[in-house]
Amino acid sequence: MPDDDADRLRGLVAEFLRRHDPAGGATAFLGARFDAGLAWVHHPVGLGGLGLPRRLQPVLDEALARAGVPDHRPRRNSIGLGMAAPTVLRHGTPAQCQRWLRPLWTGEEVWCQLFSEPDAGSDLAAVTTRAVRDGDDWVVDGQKVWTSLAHRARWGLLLARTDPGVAKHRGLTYLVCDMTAPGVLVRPLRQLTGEAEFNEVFLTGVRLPDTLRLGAVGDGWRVARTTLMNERVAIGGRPLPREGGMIGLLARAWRARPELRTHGLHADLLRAWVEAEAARLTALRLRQQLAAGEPGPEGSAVKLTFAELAQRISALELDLLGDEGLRYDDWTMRRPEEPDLLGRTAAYRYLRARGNSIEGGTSEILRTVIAERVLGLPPEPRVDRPPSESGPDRPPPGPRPDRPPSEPGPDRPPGEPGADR
Amino acid sequence: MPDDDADRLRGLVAEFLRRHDPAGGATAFLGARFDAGLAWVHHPVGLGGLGLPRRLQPVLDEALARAGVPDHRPRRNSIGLGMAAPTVLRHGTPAQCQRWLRPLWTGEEVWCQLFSEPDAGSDLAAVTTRAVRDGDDWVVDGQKVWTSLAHRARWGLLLARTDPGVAKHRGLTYLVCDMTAPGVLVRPLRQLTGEAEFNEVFLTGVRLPDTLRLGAVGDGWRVARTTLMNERVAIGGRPLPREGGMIGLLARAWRARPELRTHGLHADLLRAWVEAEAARLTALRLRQQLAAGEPGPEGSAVKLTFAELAQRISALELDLLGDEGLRYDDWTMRRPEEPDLLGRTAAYRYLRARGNSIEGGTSEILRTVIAERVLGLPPEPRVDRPPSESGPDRPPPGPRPDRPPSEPGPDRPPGEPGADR
Amino acid sequence: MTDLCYDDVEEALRDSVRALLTTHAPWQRTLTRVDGGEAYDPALWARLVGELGVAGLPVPEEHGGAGVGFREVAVVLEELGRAVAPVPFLGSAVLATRALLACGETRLLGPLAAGRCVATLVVPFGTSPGTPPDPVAVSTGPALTGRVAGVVDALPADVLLVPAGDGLYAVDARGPGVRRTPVVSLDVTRPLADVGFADAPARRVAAGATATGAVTDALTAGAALLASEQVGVAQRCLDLAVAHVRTRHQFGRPVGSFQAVKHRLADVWVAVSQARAVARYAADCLATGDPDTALAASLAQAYCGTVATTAAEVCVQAHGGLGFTWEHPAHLLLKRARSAAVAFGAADRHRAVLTDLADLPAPPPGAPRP
Amino acid sequence: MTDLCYDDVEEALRDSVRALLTTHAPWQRTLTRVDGGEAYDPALWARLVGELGVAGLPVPEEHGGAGVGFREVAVVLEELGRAVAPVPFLGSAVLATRALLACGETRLLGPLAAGRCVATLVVPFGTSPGTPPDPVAVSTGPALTGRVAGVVDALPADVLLVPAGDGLYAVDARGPGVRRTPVVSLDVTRPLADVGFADAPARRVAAGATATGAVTDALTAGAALLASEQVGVAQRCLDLAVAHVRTRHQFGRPVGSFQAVKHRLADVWVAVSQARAVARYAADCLATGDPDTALAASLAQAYCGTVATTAAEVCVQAHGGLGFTWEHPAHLLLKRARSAAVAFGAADRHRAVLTDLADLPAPPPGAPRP
Repeated sequence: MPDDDADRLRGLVAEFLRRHDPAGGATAFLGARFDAGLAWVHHPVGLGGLGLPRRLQPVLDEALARAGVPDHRPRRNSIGLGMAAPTVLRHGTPAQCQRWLRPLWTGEEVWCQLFSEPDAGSDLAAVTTRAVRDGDDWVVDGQKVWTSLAHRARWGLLLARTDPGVAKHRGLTYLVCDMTAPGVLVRPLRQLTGEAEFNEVFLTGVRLPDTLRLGAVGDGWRVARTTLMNERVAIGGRPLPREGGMIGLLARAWRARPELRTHGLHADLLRAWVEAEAARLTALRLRQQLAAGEPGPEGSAVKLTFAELAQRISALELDLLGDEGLRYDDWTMRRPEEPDLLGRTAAYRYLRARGNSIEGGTSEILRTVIAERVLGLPPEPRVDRPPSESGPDRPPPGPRPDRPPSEPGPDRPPGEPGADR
Repeated sequence: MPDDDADRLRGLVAEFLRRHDPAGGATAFLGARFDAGLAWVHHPVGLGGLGLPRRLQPVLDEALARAGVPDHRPRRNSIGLGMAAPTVLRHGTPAQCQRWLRPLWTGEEVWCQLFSEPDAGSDLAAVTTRAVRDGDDWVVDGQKVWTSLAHRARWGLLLARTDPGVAKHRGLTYLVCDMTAPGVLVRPLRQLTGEAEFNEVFLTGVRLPDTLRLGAVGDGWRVARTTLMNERVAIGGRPLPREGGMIGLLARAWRARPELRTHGLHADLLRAWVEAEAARLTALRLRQQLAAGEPGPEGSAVKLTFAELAQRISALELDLLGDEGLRYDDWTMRRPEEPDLLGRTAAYRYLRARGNSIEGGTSEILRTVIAERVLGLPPEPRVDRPPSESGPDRPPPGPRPDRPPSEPGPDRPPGEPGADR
Repeated sequence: MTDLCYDDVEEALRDSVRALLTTHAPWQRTLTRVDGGEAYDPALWARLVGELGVAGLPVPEEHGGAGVGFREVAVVLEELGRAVAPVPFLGSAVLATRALLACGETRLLGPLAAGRCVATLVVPFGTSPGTPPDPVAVSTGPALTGRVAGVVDALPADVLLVPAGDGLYAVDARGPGVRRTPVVSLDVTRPLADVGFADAPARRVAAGATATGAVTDALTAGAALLASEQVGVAQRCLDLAVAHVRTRHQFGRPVGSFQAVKHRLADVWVAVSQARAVARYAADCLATGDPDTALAASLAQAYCGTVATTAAEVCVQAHGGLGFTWEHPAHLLLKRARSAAVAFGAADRHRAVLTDLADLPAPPPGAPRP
Repeated sequence: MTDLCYDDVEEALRDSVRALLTTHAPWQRTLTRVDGGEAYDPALWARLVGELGVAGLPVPEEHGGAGVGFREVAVVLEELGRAVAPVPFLGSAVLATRALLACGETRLLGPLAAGRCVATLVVPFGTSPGTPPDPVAVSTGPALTGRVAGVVDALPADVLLVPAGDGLYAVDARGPGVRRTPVVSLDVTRPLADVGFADAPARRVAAGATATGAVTDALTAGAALLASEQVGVAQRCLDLAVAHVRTRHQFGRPVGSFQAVKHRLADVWVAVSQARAVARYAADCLATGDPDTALAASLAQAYCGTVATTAAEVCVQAHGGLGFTWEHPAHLLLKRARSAAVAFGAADRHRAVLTDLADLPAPPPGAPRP
């Protein structure tokens, strides 16, 4: 990027690093970065940024990395950084941005996502958690599921129904839930891996002041789209070096264990390696294309491919290990700090990867998103409009919702972005 | 089958063979078999059968085969034997059975199938070819496509609309079209293989006496189901020895050409061989299960697998041949007697196999048939009912049509049964 | 001709086993045992053996069994797989019984058939028929020393059948010098164990070619019959998925009315149908001593393990988040399927066996194609 | 850093090529030529070379070319693939040009860049970069004798570049002792030819390592850049299928509203997106002389050929019976895709190359796993 902005940015980083020592504590250092506008370059001044074009973020990241600044470890607050920040920035009031972005960035306040419900999985717009206006407050009652980090979160991105009388996508409002408020009950939800990475969240008469509303009343679906688009891009969208993801684990196991190799597995390995490298280049190309813009539906493809590859490659590693792969490390119910998609044993990774095609939008949902929003194929006939919808009250045609109405298939826990490192 | 009927049948065959020499001409010999009731054992006496249970057919076939009687070569009149005969037997009047079954069996009269139309492919019940009653005749106007053997056929199985005022499945009538009648125009339809195996058939003011009607007026869809069920079972349903189908060609090429082998192709070959053997055993098991009954929706699975394997195995043979596979034998427009799915070159077989997942019901249609009629999954919302359907005129719930209303996907040329030999 | 269907006796046996398992081995109960750290259910085993005599099916009547053969054993395995029942049927009624039958050692057959004794074959679970490893040494006594990792059904076994030296040995599982260590296993309903021998007293039940043949026969039977268990697992996965998507609604419709779901399940049905034909063929070959048995067993393990695994994976996916939880049976089936896919040699290994058995030769060495 | 996108110049070039092909090479016209037995279209080639200078893109300006490099050549190939245009671009502007550039033989480059001359490399179309065969013998004169089967773009060639003996030779395609026999080819829009030499006069343009290197470079460029043609074919197949299913109605709905169709096409879109990234990487590596070029070329041929073939197969299927007819362009694309999948070595061969290039070693010989 041989332009003036980039040079100026590099200069700012150099000056910043002269005055701030990363060894002085992660929170303090991150806070200083925020205050210097060196968090998200495209954010406005005062909100962690410098008002520069989005495409300059890699320049910043690179300059910091070259100086040996430790990785931000976004996985410490993955939902905050990956989903809450862009949503707050785009839809929040100045006061809300002021209040939330800095502690979110520093990791002092962890965020979670309160979207999915037992009966609203893929069909996210069917949420039934109610928020009823009472003076300056909203009183919230309902149940959410698949909420990772809820047990550590200060704030939750909450999608709630405020008007049950209108079409389902139109009666929703987006609130930020104070996870410390009375009436918020968090219970661990155990997965087939043995651990409890997610939670169920029960909301009983939870009072949230209207100042915690993000966007207009009844406009919750539009706000949620921002969250979801960013969620999908966050998953698998990080640029990796060759063999940087799960394929690297398999390739290293293959090289280390000649006695386990067979010609049949070799054929599978070569295919998987090619697919993984193709996916890596595709994510890189998408990033180059999107350097200047916001995530679009194309991000769904990256997430779709990531899930398929993670499942296939982890299964192949089990094939390679044979008898050894029949061993697990630990079935006791753990509460992991963060999901570790590349950690533990091959058997763990295989099991954990089963969730990749469910969380953050099932692969079925994502294929429909691609077919309808990228290829422009027609939606399926709708049967879930309330009667009022077919009358004159019907909403005007406009941009299709992010979860297209014609969606199929299994539910989704939105879960962790869980990016491949 | 150590029972009395089987013994009696073997005795009849032995006696028949003492009196009839297969070398005396195929037509005469086949006629004699029909007259002796040794065509289809379960047909009534006088109609080519002995009124015996259907499960005894293999006993007959085996006894004849053991005596060296040449194969009946059903491919000479594949639609007649595979589809017309069971339809006529089940829905025809005694006079119709008397008139049609014998020359059909001997091959003296070839049959074809006039179902598909340019705008009624997968959605077969949408046929618009009209048949209007005029005295004792029907006057037929319309266009049919994908009609194999039309240029050689004496009779055609015709699905026509006789009542455009009622729901689409209900306004159809099944007629037998005299292919020699004035107004029947047959034109070759060329395929991507270069040959013209199929035809377009234009019907212009074709007069068919009402005696050619099969089943009641308005009951055409039910009659067509019999034809379609038998079509799918005919495709790929013949019991084969190991390596009897396309896999045998590939395996023999593999054995003959060690210089073309690679480890990667070996892995593909082993997988394909396993799949083909599994499919063979499955068809055999289905046959054992159905020995006593009529074809059901399970036959769709055999046809689905057959198509997938034919496509995969023929592609793999091209992979094996490399440079040699880039050669074709002949692009000139031929009119083959019968499709030869296992003939000509590997490139021809690869191209011809592309049709296997389209003709006789697309693979998409067949998956829906399995999902709805075998697994009992719910249909999709219907949008193609005429307004009258939603009123009290709506038909009562009953057995679902063979082409379920919720069908997806690409069109189908019904085409040849084209069984794997 | 090969009979690939089920006859009336087999259907009646299936009904009995399923009824017993429905009552006494619902998945919730199995999951509770797993959570309690004691997956194997001796009471369930006692009922299966006592009430239905499943352990004696392939044992000749003169040795206290039913003498009906391996087709029926296969039917029992289908039902045990369907229920992911935590009982040592595979190790005792298949592996050990087949080994003892093959080497003509009848002393143990009676107790095995009667359920008074549980036995298993001490090899790693992933051992394929052609290549039994032998990490156990024999000293005079005779006594055994060595260690075998990942043995199926060793935890509830009373007798261990150990291929060692040039023989097959019977060892008291609770005797001196024997140490069984539970493995934290991927398959939670059939946990493996590492078995160590330190100068453990043993009795030789076969020697030389008889012993080798018995071990091969046992592993071939394991491979051939495990396919039926895999069919049972796969069918259960399909049934669970179908039941779920028929009732679960999203977007105002049953999830099962969406084509993507429908077609995926249709594909699973096709695959399970094929696996069933393949498994029946293997069982029938084994039962009749068909010369095609080795090929049929390898075909079965080249095909059925993948089908069961795929069916279990689709089952999880069709349930969405629910299928990803601990409190739903899908994971028990998935873990059983994935583990069984490695047992007696993975699909890849059995495809390689077909290189010879089906005459599909590998590339000649050192001749890469341009 | 590698640039995987298209810059403005490349987009402008694409627009020009597409506009020309839309006007002068609609598929109906191409099909008519195929039916007439003369697929290659010299008038179209003259326009592409004359109006857009496509043949001179990678040729340095001092030799009469545009000197812009191989990224632009890749863009042209995308468009030619999209149109299944019957012109000798691959043989002449890629293989022959790259070979001549590599061996520093500049005499022919000018005529090639100007389109006054068409050339190709005389090897079987399926030859992969690592292993050029050499069935042609050299005698003094020099003169060539031998036969090479299935050569691409030999029919419209003026000059044949022939690897023979220890050199690379130029032969007048219409000269004495040269016989070109058209092959009835699977790819009807780019038919191959068998080329025979009987003491045909030749001129040596390179010898020894230079000649070997030039042939390898040419084949590597072919493998790397053919991927872009494959992307063009795949994208066209997807576009045709999408357009069809949006308008074709069955069951009262557009066929493209059914999930089975939708999801299949979504998968193709994902695959084409990936193929595009892979092809751009190969073109960029080639253009910049990146040391990863050999790997990038093998990756491209391990991936993109399958994607184009699948896209063409899905295109036929999505059109139903219509896609199976001669009078629809789908088959032209299918035949091009299937044939190109073998060109410069099939996917299997390029995966095998990655064994070394990506350090994914094969099993040690003679050590079958238990």
